[in-house]
Amino acid sequence: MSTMAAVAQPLAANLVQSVDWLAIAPPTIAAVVGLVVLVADLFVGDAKKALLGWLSVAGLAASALLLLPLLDGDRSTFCLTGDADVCSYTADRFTLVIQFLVLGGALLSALLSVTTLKDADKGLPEGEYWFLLLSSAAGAALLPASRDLATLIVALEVASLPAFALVGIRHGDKKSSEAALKFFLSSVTATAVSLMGISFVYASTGTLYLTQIADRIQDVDGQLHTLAQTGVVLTLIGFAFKTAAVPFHFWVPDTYVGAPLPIAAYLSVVGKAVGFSGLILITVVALPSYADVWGPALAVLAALTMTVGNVGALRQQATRAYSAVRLLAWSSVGQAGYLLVPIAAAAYSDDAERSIGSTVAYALMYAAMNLGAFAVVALVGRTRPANRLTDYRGLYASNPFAALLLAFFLLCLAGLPPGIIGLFAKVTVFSAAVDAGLGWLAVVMAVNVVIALFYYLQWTTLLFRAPEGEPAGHRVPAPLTVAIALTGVIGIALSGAPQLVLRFTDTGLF
Amino acid sequence: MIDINESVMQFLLAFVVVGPLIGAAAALLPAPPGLKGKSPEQAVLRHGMTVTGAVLIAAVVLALGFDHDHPSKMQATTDISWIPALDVRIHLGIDGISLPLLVLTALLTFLCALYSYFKMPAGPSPKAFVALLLVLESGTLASFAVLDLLLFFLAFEMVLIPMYFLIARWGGEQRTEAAWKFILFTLLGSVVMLLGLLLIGLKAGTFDMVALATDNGRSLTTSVQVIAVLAIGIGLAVKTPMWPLHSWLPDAHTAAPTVGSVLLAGVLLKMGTYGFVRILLPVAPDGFRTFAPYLAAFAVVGIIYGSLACLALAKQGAKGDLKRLIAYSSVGHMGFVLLGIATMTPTGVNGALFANIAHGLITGLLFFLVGALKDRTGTTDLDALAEETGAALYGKAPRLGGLLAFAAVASLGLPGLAGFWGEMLALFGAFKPAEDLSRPAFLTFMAIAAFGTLLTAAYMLVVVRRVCMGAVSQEAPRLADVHTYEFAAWTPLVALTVVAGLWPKALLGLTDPAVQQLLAGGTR
Amino acid sequence: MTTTTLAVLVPLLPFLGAAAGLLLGRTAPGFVRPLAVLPTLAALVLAAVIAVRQGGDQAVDAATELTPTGSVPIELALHIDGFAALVAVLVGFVATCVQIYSTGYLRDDPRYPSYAALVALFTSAMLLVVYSGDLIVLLVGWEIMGICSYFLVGHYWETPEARAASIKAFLVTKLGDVPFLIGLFALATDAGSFRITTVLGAVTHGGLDHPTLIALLLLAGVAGKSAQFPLHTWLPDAMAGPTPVSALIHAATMVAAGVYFIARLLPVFEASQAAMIVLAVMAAVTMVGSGLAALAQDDIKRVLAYSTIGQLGYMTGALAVGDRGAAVFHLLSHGAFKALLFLAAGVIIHAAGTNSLAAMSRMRDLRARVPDAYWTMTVALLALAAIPPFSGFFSKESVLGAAEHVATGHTEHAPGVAGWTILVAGLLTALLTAAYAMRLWLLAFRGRGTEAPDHGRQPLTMTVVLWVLAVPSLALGGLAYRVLPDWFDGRDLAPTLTTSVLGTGVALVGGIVTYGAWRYTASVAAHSPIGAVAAHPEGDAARVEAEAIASHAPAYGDVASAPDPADPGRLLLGPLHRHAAGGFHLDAVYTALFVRPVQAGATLVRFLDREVVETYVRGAGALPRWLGIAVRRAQTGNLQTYVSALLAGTVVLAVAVVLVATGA
Amino acid sequence: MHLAYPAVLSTLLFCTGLYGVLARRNAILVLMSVEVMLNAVNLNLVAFDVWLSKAAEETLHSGQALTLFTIAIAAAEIGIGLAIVLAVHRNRGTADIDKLRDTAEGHETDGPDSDARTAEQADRTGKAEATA
Repeated sequence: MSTMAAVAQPLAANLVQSVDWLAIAPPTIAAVVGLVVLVADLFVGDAKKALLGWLSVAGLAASALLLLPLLDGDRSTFCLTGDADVCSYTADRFTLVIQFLVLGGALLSALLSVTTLKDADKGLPEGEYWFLLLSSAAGAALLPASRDLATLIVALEVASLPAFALVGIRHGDKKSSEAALKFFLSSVTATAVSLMGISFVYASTGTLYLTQIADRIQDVDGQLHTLAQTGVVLTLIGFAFKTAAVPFHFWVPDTYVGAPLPIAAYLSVVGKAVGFSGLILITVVALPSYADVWGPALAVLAALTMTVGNVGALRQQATRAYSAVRLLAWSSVGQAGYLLVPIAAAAYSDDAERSIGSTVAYALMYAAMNLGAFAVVALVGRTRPANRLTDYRGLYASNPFAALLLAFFLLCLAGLPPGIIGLFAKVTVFSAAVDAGLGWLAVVMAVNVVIALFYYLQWTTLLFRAPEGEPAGHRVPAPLTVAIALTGVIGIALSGAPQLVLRFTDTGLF
Repeated sequence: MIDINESVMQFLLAFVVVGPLIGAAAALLPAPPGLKGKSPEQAVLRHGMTVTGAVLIAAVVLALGFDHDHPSKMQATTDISWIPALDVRIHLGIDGISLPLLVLTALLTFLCALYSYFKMPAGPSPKAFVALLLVLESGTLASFAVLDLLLFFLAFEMVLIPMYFLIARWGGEQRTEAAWKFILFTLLGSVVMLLGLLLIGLKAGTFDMVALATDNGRSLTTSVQVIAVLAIGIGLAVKTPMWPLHSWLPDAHTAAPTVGSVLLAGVLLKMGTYGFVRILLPVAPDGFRTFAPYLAAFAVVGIIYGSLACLALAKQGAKGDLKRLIAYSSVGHMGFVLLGIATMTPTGVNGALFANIAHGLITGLLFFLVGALKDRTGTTDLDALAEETGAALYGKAPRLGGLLAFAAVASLGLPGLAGFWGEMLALFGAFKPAEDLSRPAFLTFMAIAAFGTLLTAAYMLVVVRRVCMGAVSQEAPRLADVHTYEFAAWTPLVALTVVAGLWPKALLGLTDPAVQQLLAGGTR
Repeated sequence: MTTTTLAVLVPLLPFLGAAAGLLLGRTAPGFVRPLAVLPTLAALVLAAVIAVRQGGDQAVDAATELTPTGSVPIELALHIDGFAALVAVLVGFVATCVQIYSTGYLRDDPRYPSYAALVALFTSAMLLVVYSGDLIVLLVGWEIMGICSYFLVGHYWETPEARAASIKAFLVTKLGDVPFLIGLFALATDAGSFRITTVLGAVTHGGLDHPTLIALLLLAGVAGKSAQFPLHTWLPDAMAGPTPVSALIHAATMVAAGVYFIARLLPVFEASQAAMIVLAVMAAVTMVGSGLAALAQDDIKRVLAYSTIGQLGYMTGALAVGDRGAAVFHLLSHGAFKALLFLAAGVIIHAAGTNSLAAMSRMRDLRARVPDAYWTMTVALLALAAIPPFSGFFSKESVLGAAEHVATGHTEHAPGVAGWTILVAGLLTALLTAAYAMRLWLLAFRGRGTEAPDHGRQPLTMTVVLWVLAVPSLALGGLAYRVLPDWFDGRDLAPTLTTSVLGTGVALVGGIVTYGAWRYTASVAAHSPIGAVAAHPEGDAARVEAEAIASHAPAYGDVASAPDPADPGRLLLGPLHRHAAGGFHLDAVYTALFVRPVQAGATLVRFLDREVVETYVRGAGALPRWLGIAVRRAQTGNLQTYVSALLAGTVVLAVAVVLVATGA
Repeated sequence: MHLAYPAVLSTLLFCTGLYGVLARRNAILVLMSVEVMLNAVNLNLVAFDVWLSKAAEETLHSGQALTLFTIAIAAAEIGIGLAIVLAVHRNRGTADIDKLRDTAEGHETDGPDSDARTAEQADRTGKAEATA
């Protein structure tokens, strides 16, 4: 991120690039606060390490608040001196919503991390932890705004590299380092493949700017045509990996189980947001003319992903260690399938932005509910670190509110009332698929909703069953309460007025 | 009858739909100081009774305030936008078709609350029981009062979770598998229905039922209508249940507690058939016309299949469970309803709606009685009850035996009781179906269905013979006869069955104009 | 009070009486007896007043809409012509007699309140059928009668015969009612209304497009209800119910409803020649078959049951030849003397402690024990055998006269062949009727052997009713045959010379032959003891009868016949006796035709449901489970497999996309 | 020089890197092969940039800019990759990828130590709670 700041110094008078500081404020603030935390860590004694935590949370909150002034109109910066409308960074409605999702997700993960760090008391290095989290958040916030492949790849890497470190941050733990290695190697391979794809696309179009690619890729001549097509597919791989689409999902369960819980939550929400926003930028912005190429590919990927995700979650034994986190991992793979459906539908329907809107709406709902679920899992994990599903038996007796809210979150993810927002989010995805004429995909999704309900409801019934043995009293620390309460309020508010989230389905995003 | 101004009617309807939800939330809270009652359980059960009672009173006042001269006009309508993005509007309203179902649901739920106030089903906390019951009531009432396709889907799904928990937590043996089969089967059906609803909503441009009904499928191409009817039809058929998709019903009924069975049979099955009449008939008539013969065929097979399954269960030594038998009889009765709808004639649809209400009353009563029998003898297994000559309920508990005989006779469709008019009109509709449906096919369906009534009579009377009659030995222990609270819960059902039987105009007067307009495409 | 309000009150009063009886049966037992008898009595009086007011001229018509149905509305309609008025009087009269008789018959039976209420409900249903002007309202009354007969036949539900007979009675009548309903639909669709007047109007203008089919469908329902040939097997078994029930339902009223219905809608049947011929053949077969069967029965009530089927055959025969006046005339007279026969049989069973004729023929001077029953039964048997001057003679002669009238060429109403079949069958049945009447009389009252047990005098209420019923059996025919035509549609009911001489002669021959056979076999009776007597003779009549019915099958091995060599019937029938006793094995035919296929279907459905449908559902459940196991097994934990899967996926995707883009 | 030579070379390099990732046991060698793949992409980018700038009149040389970025990213990746491999080696005593099977799905029984680990962490949080 520091390289970005260096470029801003004026090299020569006429080469001064007017930088719209307000537009790039959110990612920059996150990065700067990250640096401040890294430096402050040296001076802060062990006693006041918690201060770093609250500083990072404040930093994230500030960068989220900075989105508000950008709401009025589309602003873009780092544009070409030649023609001003080809820019690297645009803060349009799509960017703002994804940045809000990313920063909100990071904020909630930070709240979970505060408790985890306090419980680990010196088991985890606070300074590095917060620095890595903030820098990953900054990278993730940068990605939706980037409008050229270079910034896109850099943002992707800035979001991913700190994540590898965060996954492996528990030094003594074998599982953590193993998970980190798996995540690292898979991700790096995917990025290499993606870069190869970008090089082919660059070869066939001669530019990296998405809008220019969109124009030039249409009139690619003869033998470059197959090169362009392979380039398109290979580029998609990197981002499909990040959203954990099927052939690239193997890392998800191992990583989430190995990683500390807040990081698993962070990856499941922000990691996926990075993935599908990258996919949207490439497919809808960069390559609308190749819709018949990436349309069916994404549709097949979506169908496979949701089926494998749900079916994988179906067979979890409730007695294995970390089975709760593993179930949430598989469920996040399944949910990624639902996220991909509208993108695939965008290829077929005439109004691509409407169907993209339903991905965004679904992602917002998914983020809130998933983080809520992770918060409650973190809460239970504090007294029963093995986090088996059987540990949730009779949670209602010991902690009624947490149990009720977890039930609400799970039913929202399943898409059944009382989770009304979950239901309507799924309805928008269904309607995007039906509108695009992808009947078979809608039917596959219908079957998946039923399979998903099985394990979500199995867990919910477990909560309300009579607890054997005396119910362990869960004392809920402050940050966890805030996190659970926040996600709960968001869920219930959205259930009351789904329009707040669903309005993205009928407004122009780009 | 009595005229109430429109805004009060609107409030009443809104209260009927939302009231139980608020009640459910209140049920979870600890009892307020004033209404402590003897114990928290008793307080919460009383709370359940008061809320369902209030909803029943509101429903009855709605019925009285309803303008009986124009039942085809949508009354007590509220129409506020909720989700403009999906074009979902909270559009409530009742007409001749939905009013009887609304009142029936309110009545049955109140009777269930009354019954469980005195006889709490075995299982954990009654607080959760009352909350779930109220959410279930709100879901069912919403499904009848709502006039927006997506809200209908929302209500359709709102009943799944409460009924799942009612079966899984308070049910009898094998309750978990039965609950799973119930919820997964119905959910698959309802999600497929969602696809159909979306197809119609997107192609026609609006989700509003009234607008779609007046448009009568003119803006939908026939191929779209066919796909939509197929998708929605499957979802509704699972819920009805239509023959091949029925296998969840017997398990759910055998495992559900008495109150659960009454509500499942009395109310939840009606949502499916109501969906056929309110959505498929007016909105996609051409699509429905292509499927009408197949629907009628499946319905008729359902009648014969249900009756034969009951006969197999009622046979000596077949170890048949009485609740399972009544569940299969519901498959049979619902077959008549579907046959009535498939004829696409005012007579047939009137018959279907009447049979709906009648089945709700009679099967509700039957399940109450079988539940009482299970409480007294501890089993509903026919062979255990009736050793070899019969359980001689006439001797051991004459009033209970008499009521069981009355319910069985009403269920087999004795004219003069509610069961007859629905089936008769359905058959009469099938005798002369809509003009472009093949007459010979429907004549054979009618003949087979009429033969089905004979089979229904056969197994019902075999049940009466094996349960009520029998060589009673003098020293046989007399069972406790009907208690007062049981009488309180059952007399409304008995009375309504007789009144509906002797004075069918009470219901048909309401539904006929509405159905005429619905089938004529809302032009009148 | 206009005639319409009176007419509405006639079915309403017994209904209210029944409802009151059911509700406060157990709480206020004191009221039960008056509540049973008074409403029926009031209904009788009102029916008589209406009959007088109507007097056979213009039919009383009134209707209000019961309910809209979407196509053909159903009206609560009244249509009282001469037939309706008189049949209503008969129903009221017999019902009152039975209610009074039942107070004595079921004196200390705990279930009397529900019994009385059901009989009252039955009476109101029958009156509804008689007065109703709308076919569907008629069907309502029709089926309520069926269900009341089910409950009343099942009154002694402790005995296995009663349990089986009640369900059989209802199912066989319901089997008939299914085509009946379809026939009503066809009528309503062609005529455009369920009103009888409109239907008859439509028939006169030739509105029915295929009357034969409609007539045959309606005929099935009538055959079921009036126990005619194909669907009559339920009536003999229904004798397992109490005797007053048999007297009311299975002699005078319900079984007559079918005949009354055809009489009401005769033009519909006359519209198709084929239907009339089928009706005639059905009547003929019924008459002759039941006559033979009656001769072979051992249970006194089963003899009377088969006799009822035979007499109903006469009535349908009269309808087959197009003379509904004769049919209703025979219906009225038969209603009176058959009810008397049943009630007297009840008294005899109570006195003798058994219902088996073989046992009674071994009791000496049983007639001294029950003198009232003896004399009234003799009168009734003479009326049954159509010996002049008893009422049976006049009504049966009017039927034979009508048949002879058509047979000799006046075929405007019915084909000649129908006339001939009815005439021949009628005469043959007259012979058989006289035979089994004589046999019953001889075996019951001319028994030899041990002294008949003496259980004191019969209750007064029962004996009074017998004498009240004896009056019409004796006098109705003689007085009424001149007066009745102006109630009916005017055709002369006087007995014609040829048929009366032939009929009476044949009857006398039948009687004398049976007497001869009895003289011959009576000597054998002395040394072949047989018979079982009820356990509690001192109990009330109902208890004695219940035990008699229950003990007949174990004692004699068969509920119908008894291995009694001294039985003249056995001698007369010879080889035919075994088949006749078992009702010509029609039950076995029905079991093979209907019951066994349905049970096979039931087992098939159970197999289908458990194996086929369940396997689909369980299979659908298992598929995700197998996929789940496969997916989890793919998660080996080895990084190399993950990355290779990733790259393999990439390659597959790239190749597929390139192929799709170039190919498509 | 015709464009085909560098393109073919980079594809070959990419495939060797790929082979290295898939076949090698030792984590460090896998890291090296990933670097080879990234360098193959760099070569590709530079080659295309030169080929394109020859054709187009004025160009932004974005290909070479992206190469710079990729090199920076590769450096960062190697940093973190080696750190992770070191951690794995310290925890497990070996860097052999095939041994890393703890978090596998089918892994039925959990290692005893992981329970010990979680149990010990449980009481610490219990203590922490008590003190808070």
